Amino acid sequence: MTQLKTLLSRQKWLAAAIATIVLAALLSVMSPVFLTFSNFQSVLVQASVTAIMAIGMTYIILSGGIDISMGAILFFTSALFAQLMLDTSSYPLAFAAAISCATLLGALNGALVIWFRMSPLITTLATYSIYRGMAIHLTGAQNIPVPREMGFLGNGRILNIPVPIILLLIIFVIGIYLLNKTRFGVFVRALGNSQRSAEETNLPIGKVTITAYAIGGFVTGIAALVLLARVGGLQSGIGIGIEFTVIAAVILGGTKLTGGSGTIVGSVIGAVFLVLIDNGLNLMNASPYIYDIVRGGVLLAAVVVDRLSAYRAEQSLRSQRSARLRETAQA
Amino acid sequence: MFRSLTSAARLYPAIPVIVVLLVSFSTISPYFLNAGNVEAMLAANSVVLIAAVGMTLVFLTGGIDLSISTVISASAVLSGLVMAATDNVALGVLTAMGVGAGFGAANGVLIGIFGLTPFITTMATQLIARGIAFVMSQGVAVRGTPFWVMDFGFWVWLGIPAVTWIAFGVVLIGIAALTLTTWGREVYLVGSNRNSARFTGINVPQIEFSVYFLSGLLGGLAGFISIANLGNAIPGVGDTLLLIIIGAVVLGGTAMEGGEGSVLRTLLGVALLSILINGLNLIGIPFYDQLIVQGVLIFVGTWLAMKLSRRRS
Amino acid sequence: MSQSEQKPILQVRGLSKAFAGKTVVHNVTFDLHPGEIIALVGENGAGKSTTKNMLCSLLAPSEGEILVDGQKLEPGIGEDLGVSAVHQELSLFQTLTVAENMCISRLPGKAANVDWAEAERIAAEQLDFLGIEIDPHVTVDQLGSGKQQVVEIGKALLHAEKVLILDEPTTSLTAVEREKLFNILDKLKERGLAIIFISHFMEEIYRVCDSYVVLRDGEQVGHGKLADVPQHHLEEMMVGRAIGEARPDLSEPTADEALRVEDFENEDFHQISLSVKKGEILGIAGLMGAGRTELAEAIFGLRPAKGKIWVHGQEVPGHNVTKMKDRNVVYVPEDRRINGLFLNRPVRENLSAASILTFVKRRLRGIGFKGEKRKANELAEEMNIRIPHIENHVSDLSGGNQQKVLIGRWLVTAPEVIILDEPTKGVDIGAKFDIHATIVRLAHEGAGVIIVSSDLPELLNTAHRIVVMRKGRIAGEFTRDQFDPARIISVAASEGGARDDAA
Amino acid sequence: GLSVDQLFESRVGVNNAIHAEAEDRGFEVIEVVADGDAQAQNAQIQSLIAQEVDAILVCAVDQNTIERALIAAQRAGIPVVAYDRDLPESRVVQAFVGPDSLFDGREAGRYMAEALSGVEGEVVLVELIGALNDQNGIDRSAGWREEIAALENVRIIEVPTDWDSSRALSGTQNAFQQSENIHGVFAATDTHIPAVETVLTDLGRLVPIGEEGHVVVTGINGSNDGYTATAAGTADGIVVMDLDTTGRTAVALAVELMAGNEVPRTNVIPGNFYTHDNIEENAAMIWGAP
Ligand SMILES: Nc1ncnc2c1ncn2[C@@H]1O[C@H](COP(=O)(O)OP(=O)(O)OP(=O)(O)O)[C@@H](O)[C@H]1O
Ligand SMILES: Nc1ncnc2c1ncn2[C@@H]1O[C@H](COP(=O)(O)OP(=O)(O)OP(=O)(O)O)[C@@H](O)[C@H]1O
Ligand SMILES: [Mg+2]
Ligand SMILES: [Mg+2]
Repeated sequence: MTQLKTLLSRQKWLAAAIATIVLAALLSVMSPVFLTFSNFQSVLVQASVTAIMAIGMTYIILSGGIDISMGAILFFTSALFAQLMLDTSSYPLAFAAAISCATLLGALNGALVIWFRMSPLITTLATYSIYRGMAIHLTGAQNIPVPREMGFLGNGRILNIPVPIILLLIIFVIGIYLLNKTRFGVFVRALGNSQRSAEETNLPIGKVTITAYAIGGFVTGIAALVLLARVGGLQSGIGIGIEFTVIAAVILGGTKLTGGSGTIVGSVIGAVFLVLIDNGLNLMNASPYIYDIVRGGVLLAAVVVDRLSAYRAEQSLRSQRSARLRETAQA
Repeated sequence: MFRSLTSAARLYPAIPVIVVLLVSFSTISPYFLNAGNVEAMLAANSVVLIAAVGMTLVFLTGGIDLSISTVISASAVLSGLVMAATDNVALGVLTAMGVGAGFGAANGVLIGIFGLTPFITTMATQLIARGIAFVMSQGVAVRGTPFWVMDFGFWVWLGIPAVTWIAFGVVLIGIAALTLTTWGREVYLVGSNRNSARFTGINVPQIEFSVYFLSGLLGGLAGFISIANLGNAIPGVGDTLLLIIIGAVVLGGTAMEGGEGSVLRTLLGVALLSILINGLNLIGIPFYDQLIVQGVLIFVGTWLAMKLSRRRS
Repeated sequence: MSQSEQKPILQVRGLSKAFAGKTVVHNVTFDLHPGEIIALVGENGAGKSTTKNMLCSLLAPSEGEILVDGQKLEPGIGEDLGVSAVHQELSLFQTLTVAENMCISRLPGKAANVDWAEAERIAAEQLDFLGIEIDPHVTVDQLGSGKQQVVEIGKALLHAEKVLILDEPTTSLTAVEREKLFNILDKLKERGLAIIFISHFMEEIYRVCDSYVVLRDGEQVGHGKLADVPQHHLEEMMVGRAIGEARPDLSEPTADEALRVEDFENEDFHQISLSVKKGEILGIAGLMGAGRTELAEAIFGLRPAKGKIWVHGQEVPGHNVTKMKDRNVVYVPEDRRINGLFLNRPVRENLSAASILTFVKRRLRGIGFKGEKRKANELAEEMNIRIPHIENHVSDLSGGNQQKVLIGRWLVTAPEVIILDEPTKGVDIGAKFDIHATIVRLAHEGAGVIIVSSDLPELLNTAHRIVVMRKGRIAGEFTRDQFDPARIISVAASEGGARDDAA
Repeated sequence: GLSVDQLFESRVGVNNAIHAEAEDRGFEVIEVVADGDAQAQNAQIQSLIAQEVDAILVCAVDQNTIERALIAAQRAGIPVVAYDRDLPESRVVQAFVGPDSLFDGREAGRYMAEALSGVEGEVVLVELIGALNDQNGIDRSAGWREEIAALENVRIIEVPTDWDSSRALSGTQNAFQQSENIHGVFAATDTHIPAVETVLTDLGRLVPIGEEGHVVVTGINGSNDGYTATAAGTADGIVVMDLDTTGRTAVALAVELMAGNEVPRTNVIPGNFYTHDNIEENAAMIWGAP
């Protein structure tokens, strides 16, 4: 038990995992279909877009930044892809353009933050407006359908596993590797710890920051294509506002908003948690008016659980230490 | 004279940007300084200004209040319902402020006293407030606002609408409270370094509680003002305001990290943003290109502001 | 004399630096040879850290040039040329592990596949060399500030191939660890490393250094062999005037008790009972991690603890910070940047922070800050705080001046019991003298004083009585006539010293 | 002066018609977009008044909260025409032109009720509701429900979408998890139909009309999404709004008002219901058709 508590204080994402399990247990009592395999799969598919983006956002937040413009990048990327498909019908061109454009827009955020030494919040607030304007400018607020076979990205299956889940898994594995096994990963975590120390240690702050934001852009590009494929076509304003859900997923997963500590696993769990709330509400056929209230309530419960578990873990660490102290005193 | 002008520009870097915008817009569009246009601009931004003062307080302690936008909606709806039922304006004001204060207090207790993270906590209360606004109104505008309230929205004194005077009043009180009282000083100190504040014997939970409480209270007031502006209470009134409020505060030069900024700066930030949006509308460029120009100007404005204030120290 | 015939490894020529038009370092010129340790000394704000920053290529000089082994030092390439530094304010990453921190600028393995096992081995080896037991797996935020300083030193040593710069490396170390460090420096010197050593402790300088450079207000006012200058002469060069023998007169304590704690206990200390009389100065000595800071914080109500506490003979039930402050008990924390100062606020606000209500004249209680500026200016002058303007942010001050701001803040509250934790950390000799004088004056005026310090001479100099803590317990007590540095250290260090880390 | 609540496909369709008609008649159009913010729309209308426009065409963010600004227009003697979204309570608006959302909803509902009248036992339907604060969305749902009531044993799963396709998507997905035998889906906007298709594909239930296991899908709007799905037979039918006529009528009404003539207060342009069988031959009538 005490070991569990110690673990809790170290691995901050465990709290989110526990909250998710508790919520899942509750839902399975309330709704008989909750615990079916197909619902499980469906929840994961629904979470995939947020989760993929949350992985990218984790890098950005870890490095001490934030990206409010992610939703706008998603919108612009989708618009660009749909428009290019409409105009040229060339998949390679559209894919390459969309993904590289998303990466570039992300990198641009990072570059602006670094070059102009501006707060990430205001920078990405500004680019949010710019990217969104660019997207509407591009399409004139029209809906653009995408070809049917695009649907493969949204609901195709490989080895009977839905493609979005596969994509999520791939990005998840790469994400974890990048963060824990590469030089870049350590630099990201270091940067979020202390900008001053990073300067004094001569870390390549500019490169690391720009890369972190570029990763955020890149995964947003992938998420955009998945979402586009699932929704079936471009809609004006698609993705706008999703950044708050993504940030919430990351923070719920135990990443500090100020940077420096956090995990990819946590962010993915956070995304699943958020989807579970809606899944439960849909399954229970709840009145549409109370959705937000329940969402808010559950979110609140999750932070309280998180806080309580941190508190308990701290307490147990304390009692362990004082016990050790008393032992040496007697010796 | 020139020196004091330049030093003001350094302290309040938004000022030169505002001056440039004012001059260029009024040259390009003859309607820009038209009384009707100015009045409309002032009235429409009073809600944002009041809420932004609340957000400034929270930012100064290093927190964030995402719920302020939908607290505006919830208090507007509930106040609208009460006024429709009783036809009593005073009761309506009380309800609006009460609802705002209630949400503020909830945020304050959760964040200040229990130490929850502001971002997620206020995101949760944001959803709850939004839900309440929609449940209570069943999604549609609450009608039956007493005539007096709507009429109040029309009052203009010295060329400035009454609702804007109220917002200015809030700004003045905010400035006074922050610069003249011990409480204000402690708000800055807590934001500058929570640990140091605790070690200095400042009651950190109390200060944090107070800023979220006030932010909620101001959200409530803003909700009521929105009824006066619009004539009716609608459940979605605050939804679109969050980014504008945050943008205005940050644009004014109050940092989200805490300890730095002021209400006066926020006033300038709101002024800058609203002049920008209004002017772009008048010039007649399409909506989406306005978004792009807005973004660029927000960035350039903040950057210039930062340049100027950096040179000061 | 073979050194000066050798080619110098570091040549500093006419180095100057100005911030916003104000020159803080001017025309510094010296050579450094392999195997030489040079002391860079000067008062707080003299420009030592700024010089260091230029030498390790963090700051670009306004004028002058630096040659490392004949190669010109360009911004950002210090480490590539084999220059590395221990910074005054630690530059560690709190949530990274010790190994990650130590190896971060030169990670073993490929960029895309870091060899963590190797990194841990390197870190462990280095820590072993430094003779301290730290688990390379733990994150740095779990270490005390002393151990953090050791990690920082280890990190710098890993990359110092030619030149190592140490900026006040011993401020968080106790006598035992200091001695360990000096032995290591001796070894490194034999290996031919050139070292620049910045410190305010004269004994240390004479213990480890060969030559010196003295800065005063950014000017280089002296340079030569240490063996040629007596200590008082060096001090005079730094301060620019003759300074007297720093031995303050201690008054006799009264019989009244100012503060008393009984059976204090929590997870960091065990069964602590002690008391201070009015007019008495009680020193608390101990190794790092002995629990002194925790005890001091608990007494001031910042940490939960079981036990009883009396102030002026009256018990304080359920004591907390507010209650202690109301009874004129104050605490000056150890880590000024983390727990003390408001770095992005003006000096004025930092000085008045603890006593806003009494600091200024008010017509209406709680409204207006009339006279705050004047009083802050007076206080700054009284404390000899060097600032261009009272409205400057505290972060613009040099370390020692920051410390004075912190102490000044609490002194204006007219404390009756004052607990100081490492009060002269990073403070120059002149300022230290001032602070000691202030402490002694407070005792004269009847305050009870507790000083927690790792600087033993400081305690020997100012305390009436010294209590030694070891592993959270009181291990010994010495009255003034029993003072004996060797015995105090042995009581503090017996049974192998510090607590384990990795809780 | 053209005051728009928000930009999306069908709104842009009407706006284009307004621009075209106004140009034909030699007027200049000043277009302002409130981006969903009622306060902003108020301010924008007042600045249109300040610019002394000849007439104001307005699609309100919220029908009940625009009166203030419109009263100012009335005082300035500027005629006001509401389009797309009616302002029934307004004392200022002199004419309205737009869809009859109740009617449109009924059309879609009647078809679905007939198509499913033969089903034995409980009929389970998914209703993708528009934004909870949009009268058109509310009316479409209400009209649909009126006709659905003809079915005896019916259960409706409500899915709020806020006009957002990704929410429609996950909502539909969850609805299908909840109930195995769903017989029909009603989309308050047919732009959600591709999302419904995605879910049906996921479950392997995307069966064309007339075959066993077909899920009845109807929607309202007339977008390309709806057209394509109906033409392909995965959706049964859509109610198509006549955007061009709406826009042109709006301008025509404004011109009449400017000339001081009387015009009818309410001018509804009901939608036309097209099914799989007749949609392709009527493609010219459908604004979203390619
Ligand atoms: N970034 C900066 N901007 C402006 N002034 C600065 C800056 N950094 C340092 N200074 C000023 O330069 C002078 C020298 O500071 P420095 O830190 O080099 O002193 P120091 O000799 O290291 O003092 P200490 O012994 O207290 O550490 C001080 O007066 C300080 O206020
Ligand atoms: N073994 C340990 N486990 C956990 N935390 C520790 C340990 N040792 C020290 N700390 C923490 O590190 C901080 C400062 O420790 P540090 O080693 O600097 O103590 P010190 O000030 O040198 O000695 P003392 O504790 O005697 O004052 C304290 O907050 C303490 O809680
Ligand atoms: Mg220094
Ligand atoms: Mg200590």
